[in-house]
Amino acid sequence: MTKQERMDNLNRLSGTDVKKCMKCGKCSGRCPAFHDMDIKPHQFVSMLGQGKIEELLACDAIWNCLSCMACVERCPRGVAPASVVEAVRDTVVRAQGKNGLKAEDIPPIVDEFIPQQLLVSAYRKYNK
Amino acid sequence: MQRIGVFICWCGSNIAATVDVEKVAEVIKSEPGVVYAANYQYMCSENGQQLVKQAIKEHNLTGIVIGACSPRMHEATFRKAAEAAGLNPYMVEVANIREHCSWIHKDMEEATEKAVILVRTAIAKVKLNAPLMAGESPVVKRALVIGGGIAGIQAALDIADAGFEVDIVEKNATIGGRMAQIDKTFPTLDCSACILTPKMVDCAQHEKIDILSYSEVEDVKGFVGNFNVKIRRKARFVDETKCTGCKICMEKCPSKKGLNEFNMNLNTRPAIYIPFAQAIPNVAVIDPTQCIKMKTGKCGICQKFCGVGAIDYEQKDTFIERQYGAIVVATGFKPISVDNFNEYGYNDNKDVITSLELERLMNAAGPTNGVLLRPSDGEHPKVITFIQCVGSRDTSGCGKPYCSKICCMYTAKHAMLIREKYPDTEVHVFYIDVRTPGKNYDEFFRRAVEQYGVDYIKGMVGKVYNENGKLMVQGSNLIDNEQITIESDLVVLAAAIEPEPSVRKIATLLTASIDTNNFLTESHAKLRPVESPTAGVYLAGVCQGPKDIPETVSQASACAAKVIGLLVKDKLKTNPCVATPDETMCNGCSQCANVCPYGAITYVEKEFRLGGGKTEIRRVASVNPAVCQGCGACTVTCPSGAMDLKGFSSKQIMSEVEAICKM
Amino acid sequence: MQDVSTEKKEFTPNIVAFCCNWCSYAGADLAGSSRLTYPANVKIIRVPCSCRVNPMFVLKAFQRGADGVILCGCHPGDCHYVTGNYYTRRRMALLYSFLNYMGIEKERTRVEWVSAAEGARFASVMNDFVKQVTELGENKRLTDLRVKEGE
Amino acid sequence: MKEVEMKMLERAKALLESGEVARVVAWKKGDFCFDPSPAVFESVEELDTFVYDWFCGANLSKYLIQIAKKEGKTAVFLKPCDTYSFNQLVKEHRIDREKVYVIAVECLAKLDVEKMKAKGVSMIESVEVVDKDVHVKTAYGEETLYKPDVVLTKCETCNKTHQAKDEEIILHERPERDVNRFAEVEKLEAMTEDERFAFWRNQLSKCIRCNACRNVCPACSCVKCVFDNPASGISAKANDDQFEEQLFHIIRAFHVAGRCTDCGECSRVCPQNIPLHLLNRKFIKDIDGLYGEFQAGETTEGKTPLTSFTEGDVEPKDVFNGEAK
Repeated sequence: MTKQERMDNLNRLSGTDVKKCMKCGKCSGRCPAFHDMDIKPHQFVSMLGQGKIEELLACDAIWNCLSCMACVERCPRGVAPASVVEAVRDTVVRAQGKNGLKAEDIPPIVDEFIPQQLLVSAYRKYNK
Repeated sequence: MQRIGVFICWCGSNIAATVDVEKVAEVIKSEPGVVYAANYQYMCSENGQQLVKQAIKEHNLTGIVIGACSPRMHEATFRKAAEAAGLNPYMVEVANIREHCSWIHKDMEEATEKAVILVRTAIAKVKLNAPLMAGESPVVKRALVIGGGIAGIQAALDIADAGFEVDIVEKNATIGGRMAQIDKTFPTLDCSACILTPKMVDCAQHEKIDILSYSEVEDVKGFVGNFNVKIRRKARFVDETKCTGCKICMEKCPSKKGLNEFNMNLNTRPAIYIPFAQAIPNVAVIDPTQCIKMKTGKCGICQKFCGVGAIDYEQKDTFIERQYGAIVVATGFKPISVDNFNEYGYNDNKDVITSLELERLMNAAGPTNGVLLRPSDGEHPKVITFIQCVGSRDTSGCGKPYCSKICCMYTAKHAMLIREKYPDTEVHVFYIDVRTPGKNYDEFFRRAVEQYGVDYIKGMVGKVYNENGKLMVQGSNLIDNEQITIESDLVVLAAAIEPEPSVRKIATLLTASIDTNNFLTESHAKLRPVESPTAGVYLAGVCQGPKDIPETVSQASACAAKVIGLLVKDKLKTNPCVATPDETMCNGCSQCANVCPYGAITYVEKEFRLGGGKTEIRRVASVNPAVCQGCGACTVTCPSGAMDLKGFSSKQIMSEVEAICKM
Repeated sequence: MQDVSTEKKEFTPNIVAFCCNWCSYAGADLAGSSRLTYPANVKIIRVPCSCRVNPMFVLKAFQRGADGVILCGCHPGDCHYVTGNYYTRRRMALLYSFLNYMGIEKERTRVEWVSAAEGARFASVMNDFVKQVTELGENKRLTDLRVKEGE
Repeated sequence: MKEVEMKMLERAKALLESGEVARVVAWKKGDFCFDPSPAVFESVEELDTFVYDWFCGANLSKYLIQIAKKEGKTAVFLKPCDTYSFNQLVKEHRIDREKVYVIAVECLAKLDVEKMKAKGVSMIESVEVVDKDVHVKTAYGEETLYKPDVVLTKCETCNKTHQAKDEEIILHERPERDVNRFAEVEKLEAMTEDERFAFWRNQLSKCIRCNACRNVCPACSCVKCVFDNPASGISAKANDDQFEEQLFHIIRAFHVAGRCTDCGECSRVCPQNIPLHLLNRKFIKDIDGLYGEFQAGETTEGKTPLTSFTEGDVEPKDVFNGEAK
């Protein structure tokens, strides 16, 4: 796949238009996992726009993103940074070709303290 | 019998090089109805025009066709020439054989053939032309200004200074508008009241200006030069002619819980009040929702104490009707509600305020007498964080998609003033972009940073929350690529501004167009920026788009110039190429009025003869020729074909089509 | 094959272009002032606004032997009369769709927005439209509608 | 239907007797059982010929343009589809709503005698409908037809409900059906240009310019029709000029676009059985698809799709790029 194709692919997967970003940084301003992300939410949007695909695919932030969607909720321009994160992560997971988390893995780890959001998020994250 | 004269121009070699002009004239000579055909080097020259005039007289021509350059160039020239020779100027048609023929074609034969067709087409049209007369309508030499803010005040003063009567209709109890609420103005930091209130006084004292405060426009009829406006004078329960503004009523009024709108509801006022010390007119008004007398029937204290007997609890709304030649809309703006932005916690924390509220907190006449104290506990805030672009540039649906334009500058102003007055205060500003186009604007902003040490942080705030009585402002610092949390005592939101909502009703009354953001649309974004597409209606201030005080004042003066230019005329010449209905065919179905952008079409009941001595009354369309601009939208909408456009009638256009297609 | 293509080349379509006075007619003027070329078989009728163009005019043109009809106006939002071309846009979208429903080739009809500054675009639009109609050949359908089957 | 007819007659009598209305617009008996015709009743005596049966398909709303102008109030019986035309005429100020008393009557789909004849039924003496069976008594005996086969074309895909009423006489509610009134339009759209052209050439070549479609159409109610007006540039006598001949139907369809309520009267009265409603329905379908669902005659106020717009409307060139369909 050419770089352009991969870029197009990520854009399509994310379903968001990174060109709409006005670089205000509100997404990163609210991100609860900000300090654990090596690439920050606003950088995801900017780097996809610039085609820095390699860096994105190699980052740790895709695993640290909580998928809480706070950035999506806050964005004044209707851009969805979390969807970009997710698109990158999906690309990585698909390249690995396996499901990281199967439905049957979930019941054993469920206890009363685990928030529903975490399970949804984990399933989003580790499954292709 | 039609006697058409045709004149083919060479335009030097511009036409003659590719079009055989002599041949064109020769061929056209034998067209039915053509009695004269000539060609000449430069038809638009003095000699060329002379040729036209002479031919009209000598050959008794009923219509002429000029085969020359674009009618956009010289149609007016030849119309004048025709008129000078005694031919109605609208009996002239121009065939564009230069821009649409000689200049775009290389082949002489082809171009000549096309030129003949173009001239024939013009002949076909001119045969159906009718002599048209420009109508006249009188001009009422009085202007109406809707809105008594700085825009309305400036426009009114300028118009009145030129010697014309002006009425200002202001919906509030006093003129002054938003500018009266502002503490200082950028970039000079002079006191807003000090520069505004003298102008308010000028208005009150000007013999040509009539201030109709506490009034609203109820209905508008008529058209440019001749508007008939119905104005509602709301009951203020105080006789304006008697009240001296002594304020004894305010002191004595036992109901003091009404929220003070002028102070952005930050404190309270009595039920009978004068909005602020310099109000014009300096006359009290009673808030019937707070007045004990009006709610329970008991009290009447103000009436008892009023030395001039101005209080009248029974007062009712009254209506007046006045005629105006021109109308200036200057309805202004309001800050948007920030309820949509939970993340900033405006509704949960008293110390999260909007910028306009801060203006009042810093104003010497404000609720804190100009001492900056935070609303929750009256303490001096030590750390103040400003958040810009709250609801501006927001396409998510919560805010407004446009830039509010003034926030960058007033935030810099606030930051600077605070740092100057309270040097021990820390001031942070979260910004996306700092926009400072304007004379001395960027210098002003840089002063805030460099001289006053205001901390500008490139980034946006994601959340404001309360932790142990401190406002935690969490946001991003994009330059340092970090997320920061600032412990603040006061948070100020630079809320977007939007047109004053009542402008929608006004726009409807005036048939003035309005955009999706409720800003009034100007006639041309560059060349007619202060005129509404509706003739005789002019736009000043934020009702047309976000702008600051200097721009508002410029626009208001521009409006005034336009209004004066209109009012000095005794009569207006109207475009004769207007729509006219054939009443005998009109269904009265209203379709045409639905598409008319100018509101030129109304309906009247008329009696028609049916034959056999019978008559019937039908509803038929009536076009006001002073308002119609001649677009023709109505002609196509009309199902019966009753509506037609003078100068571009259906028959004329069809005959052009036929002439072109006849090969 | 050879015959058909030469025959097509000889055919020069007759095109009627309705242009609004404020944008497209001025755009056509600019095309001329810029000495751009487009075929001579395009003939322009000036109307105050594209919204003045009655569907009857379009039909009349076809009936009288026009092979293509193009309607040009200001870009939506730039109408001199504020809203005229918005009505044009709806009317013509519906009319052209309807004509196509009647079996009239959709390539014969077109609406283009050309501003007073777009002289080059005016010329290229006309070149393109003429080419398109030339490929289509003579307009027979709108003059033929009532000829009975088999004739 | 007999019960409904009796109730209607009762009301008509009462209204005329009390003087509440000066006249009643309804249907009167024809020479045969299958040809009732619209009529104005001004006295109780005249009501002898009153009828309301399975053949009363005519839309009475257009008659009100003239009749309702007369002194006093006019009562009218309107079927669901007729009320749309009525509202549209009120919207266009052709009928003064205040002067009309609308009695909504049930319809349950009307029969098409031509379709019955085509089924081989002739010399019809009377008709009785029970559910989906049409029991026909003829001079030759009795026959039963399947009702959906013999209803008027306009009734086949009708789902309309009353949009205007001052009172109602409805004894049987008609269930909502799952019908696609655009099915035939879609069929045509799916054809090639050549096929469509051939289809319409075939159909329109049958036109004899009798003007029946125009005369019955409630939207075609101009004080003076463009086709009758020499100044319009398109008028001419039938067969005089090709243009008018060929394009009469196109222009007529365009003139009523956005105003046509799809009452189907044009096709019902066409002596040549040209499916004229398919012209109007194309406009309706395009309008629905391009500018949002719009049903003319639902209200008596507001603009039509052709007298309104949005800034983001589809571009004419994109109509063919799949956005329309």
